[in-house]
Amino acid sequence: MELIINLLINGLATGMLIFLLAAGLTLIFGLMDVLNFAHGGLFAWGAFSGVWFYGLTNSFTVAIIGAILTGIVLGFITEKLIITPVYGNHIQQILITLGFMIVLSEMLKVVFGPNQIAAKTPPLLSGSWEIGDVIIIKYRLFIILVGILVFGIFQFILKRTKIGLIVRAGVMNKEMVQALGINIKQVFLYVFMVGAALAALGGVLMAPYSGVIYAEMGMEFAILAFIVVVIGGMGSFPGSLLAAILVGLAGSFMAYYVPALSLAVNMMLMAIVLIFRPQGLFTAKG
Amino acid sequence: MSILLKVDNIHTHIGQYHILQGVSFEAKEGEVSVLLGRNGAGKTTTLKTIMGLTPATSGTVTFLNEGITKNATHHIASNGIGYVPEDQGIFGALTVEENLKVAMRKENDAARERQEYVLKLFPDLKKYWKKEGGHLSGGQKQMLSMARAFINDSKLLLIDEPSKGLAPVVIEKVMEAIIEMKKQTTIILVEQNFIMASRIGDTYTLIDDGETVQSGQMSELIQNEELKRQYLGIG
Amino acid sequence: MKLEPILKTENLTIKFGGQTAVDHVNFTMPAKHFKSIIGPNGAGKTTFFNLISGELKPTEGDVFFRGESMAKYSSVERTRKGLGRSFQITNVFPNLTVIENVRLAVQSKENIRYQMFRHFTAYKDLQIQAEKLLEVVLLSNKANAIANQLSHGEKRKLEIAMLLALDTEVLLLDEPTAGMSLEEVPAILDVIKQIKQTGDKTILLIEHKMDMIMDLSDSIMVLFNGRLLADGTPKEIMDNETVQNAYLGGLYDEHLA
Amino acid sequence: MKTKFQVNNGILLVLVAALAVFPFVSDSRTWTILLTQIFIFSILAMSYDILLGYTGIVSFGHAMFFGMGAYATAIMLDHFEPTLSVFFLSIAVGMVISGVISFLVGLLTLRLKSHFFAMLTLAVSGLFLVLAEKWRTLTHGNDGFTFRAPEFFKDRVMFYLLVLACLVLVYFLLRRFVSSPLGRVLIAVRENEQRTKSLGFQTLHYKVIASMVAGIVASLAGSLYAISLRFVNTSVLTMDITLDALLMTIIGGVGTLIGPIIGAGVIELAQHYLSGLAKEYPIFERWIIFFGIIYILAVIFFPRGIVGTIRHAFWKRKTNEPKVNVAPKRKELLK
Repeated sequence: MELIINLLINGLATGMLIFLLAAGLTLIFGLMDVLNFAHGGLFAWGAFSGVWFYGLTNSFTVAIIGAILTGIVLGFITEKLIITPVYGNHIQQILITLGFMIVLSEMLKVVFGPNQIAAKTPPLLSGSWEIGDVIIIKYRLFIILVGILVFGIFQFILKRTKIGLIVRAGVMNKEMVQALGINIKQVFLYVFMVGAALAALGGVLMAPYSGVIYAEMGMEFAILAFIVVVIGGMGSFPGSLLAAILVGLAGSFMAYYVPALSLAVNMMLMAIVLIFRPQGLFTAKG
Repeated sequence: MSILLKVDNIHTHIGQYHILQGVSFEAKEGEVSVLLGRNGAGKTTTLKTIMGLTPATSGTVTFLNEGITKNATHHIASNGIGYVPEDQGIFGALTVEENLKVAMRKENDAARERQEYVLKLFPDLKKYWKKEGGHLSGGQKQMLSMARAFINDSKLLLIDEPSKGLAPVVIEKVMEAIIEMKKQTTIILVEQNFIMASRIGDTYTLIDDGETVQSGQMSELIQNEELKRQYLGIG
Repeated sequence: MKLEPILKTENLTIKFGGQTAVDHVNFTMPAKHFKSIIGPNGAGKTTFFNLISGELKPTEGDVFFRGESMAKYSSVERTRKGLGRSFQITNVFPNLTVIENVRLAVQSKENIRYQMFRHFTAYKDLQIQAEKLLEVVLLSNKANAIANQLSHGEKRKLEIAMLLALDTEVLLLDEPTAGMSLEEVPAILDVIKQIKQTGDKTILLIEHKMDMIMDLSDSIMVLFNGRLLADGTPKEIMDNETVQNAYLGGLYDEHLA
Repeated sequence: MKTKFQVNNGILLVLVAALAVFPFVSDSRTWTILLTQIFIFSILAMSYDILLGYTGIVSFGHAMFFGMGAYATAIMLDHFEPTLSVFFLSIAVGMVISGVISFLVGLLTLRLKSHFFAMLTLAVSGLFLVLAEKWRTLTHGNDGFTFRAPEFFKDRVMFYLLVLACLVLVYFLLRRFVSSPLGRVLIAVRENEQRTKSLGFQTLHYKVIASMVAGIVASLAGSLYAISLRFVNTSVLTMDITLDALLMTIIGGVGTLIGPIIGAGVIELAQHYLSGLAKEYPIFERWIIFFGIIYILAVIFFPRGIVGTIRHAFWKRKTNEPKVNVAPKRKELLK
């Protein structure tokens, strides 16, 4: 029983991290029709900058804020420099964002050195609680809570605020949103920056969770996020949460019971979804 | 009456196609100007060009004595031009309320007043206030789209074929609404249904093959059998 | 002798959301017949074509070609069976030459599909057929031009050449003169007349220019609000009051309400 | 008078002859090895061009076919006697496996839009990478293993000549392939898939065939690569290989076949010199950044690549006539 609970918590925590990455990806895809292959690079930058800020100030709060700011700045640069020139051309988008992914992850090595870096868990969040036989690692619970919080905030923004309404309307019909007097390009930029910030947040939270960070982690997690976005339905926000949890749990249980298949199971999940339900489990309504 | 919008010899390319090849006309304040012409003549593109959705490659569009040819769509809209596209452009997953809310740029008393006004004009919208736009009937979508364009302080409405695909009874309702809205604002209407066009239009502009062929008072066109036969396939 | 209909629809219907774009249309046409479809904007003409050619699946009803139900065939299979269509929007291969555009279509008709070892220029016959077709549509002088450098009217001609290359028994022509400048229209008319005169094609044409179809068509059918309003000889249609009203947009009475 | 075709072939023939005698006139071992490497990656890049340049498909999983060839050859030479016939057999085995896998993957995924396809190929090749890492009994995982190459290749020059022969053969076969009736349909798919369908071509079949041909040729490149190193590890399955192919194809010129060969030369040489420079300036250890930047700039500003740009310039000069045809005013006609 305690094993199941541990695997569950583990899977949920991983799922939430993937969700943070996938949420931005799916928003950007849904609104801008851009598949950002560089998204994982922003995640890795969040992790590295967060660890760097943490080392500097010894405050995890500063680390999180620093990572989010890094994400916002990189998001701004990416949208202006990389995405804007290739709106509407899918093949170019795919090619160029992948190229930028490489630049981002190589730049990490230039700035922070080519080696793995150890990441510490902040003292307040390290350790665990024991409830009977069940050991609950504090940090994992923290990640889950942050994930739920982020999901809640975003659901609120999307459903209840004017800007959320505009984003949802933009997903359905960009031209019409402009014809109602809204600067959709501005909205694109903000959404991209927010997506990048979410990815960076995922990165900084990931660092103490895995203990080490390395440049390639961006690509590894991006693949998981792609899988999640496909399974959840491109452009669907709740879909990406559900799929992220699914992938997180599948990974966690498989890693314990059938370790050889742990990565493969996600790919198979995606392949099955793509073949039988190419639009994903949820669809962003249009 | 003053000229609200002036379109002067606009040419528009979409991709490699030269769609508009010289469209000119004027819309006077308080009037309904109708763009006529057969399928593919360039009427819809003319509206889109005014809106900045397919910007003109040459020629000028002047609105309130200000050149808006190269302006971004959202600027043009916030300057006071409302757009009702051919497919109505309803946000399907948003409710009627939300559709109107997205459009409302300033939530002040004036806007609320206008909202009250359109809800009186289209009581159906009030009835289906919480219904998703995608589940409305064709006529209701048309009404919602018109309400949405009107709700801001739009000095000019561009309405693209409001009668398209609607049942005759509904067309009648839409027509009445346009006649009512005319009291408050200026309208440019694309319409292929000539009976409808001739009943509400003050002036007409005949477009064919992307070019203005003839403009004038609607009453003149009603008499001109030759023109109607040649360009509208009627008479 | 009664001619066996080559093309037939039974209760053909399609709904988009709440709207019925094509509403229980029943029509038949005999082989080698020339029929035009008219109707105001949004009457469902192009949608009707899409249903026949298989680009869209009907909500209800079926299309029959030579008595065979087409329901299970995709648009590709229908083309191969003999239902060829042209598009309202010009739809060619933009960066290939004119002759290559046509040759691809000829290649499809000749069923040369998966041959991957011989050079394509070795297929002299394809080239000759393609050149002949360019002659038919009066485009020989542009054979080596890149397709996207053609004028709009020339592209429409190219489109027709590609359709002819498929050598299908039925030709579905969707407004071949749409968006064309006035002086280009007669050339297209000539092309269509030439095809008609060879007498071995069944042609279904969507067109707005009434004067153009009057003397070409054997019969005319009128669509209005997705419904088949009338079907008859050009003269019958011209004299039909309901049609007049529909075109004038004055139909508020019991005819359709 | 000689046709353009004959002139081009003549130039190619001279070039090939020069390359063939090169190892006999130069005793630079470095150059022999470097050129061998360029030839191998030329084959890989050409195979990628079939996908990207001729059919208009972006695959991020091309490395898996390269890896399959490499592993097929390495494993077979390791398990059996390292003879020439085993070597050739292993090439065939790699090609068959690649053909079957690309057929299955293609059939399942090529129906999807470009986004999904690119993502899915990334995922599937990731799966093969994991498989190779976990199936240690066969692959020795990430550490890889060395193996003995056939006696015949002890002499680097022999191997050089074999690879050159393969390159020439593949080039001519692929050139014939793309200019066959089937190849024309591939180009049609790239230009306008919808239209190709409406002409009655089953475009999915063509895309599957293209991905099979690309996969099989990539597998050959992988087999040769394994021999050139006499070592294999999971790096042959990584994204880097796909990126190399992508970069070479784009820099050289998509849809030209000869472009990817030039691209392979440029990239391999640059890589060679930049990693040389890295000894003095550490920033060049990260030379891949420069490639990334060049690649991004190329996608935006130089999408035709080297060969494409040259050809376009020539073509433009030849047809230097005003393209805009002024539509006659029809007002006159009305009067």
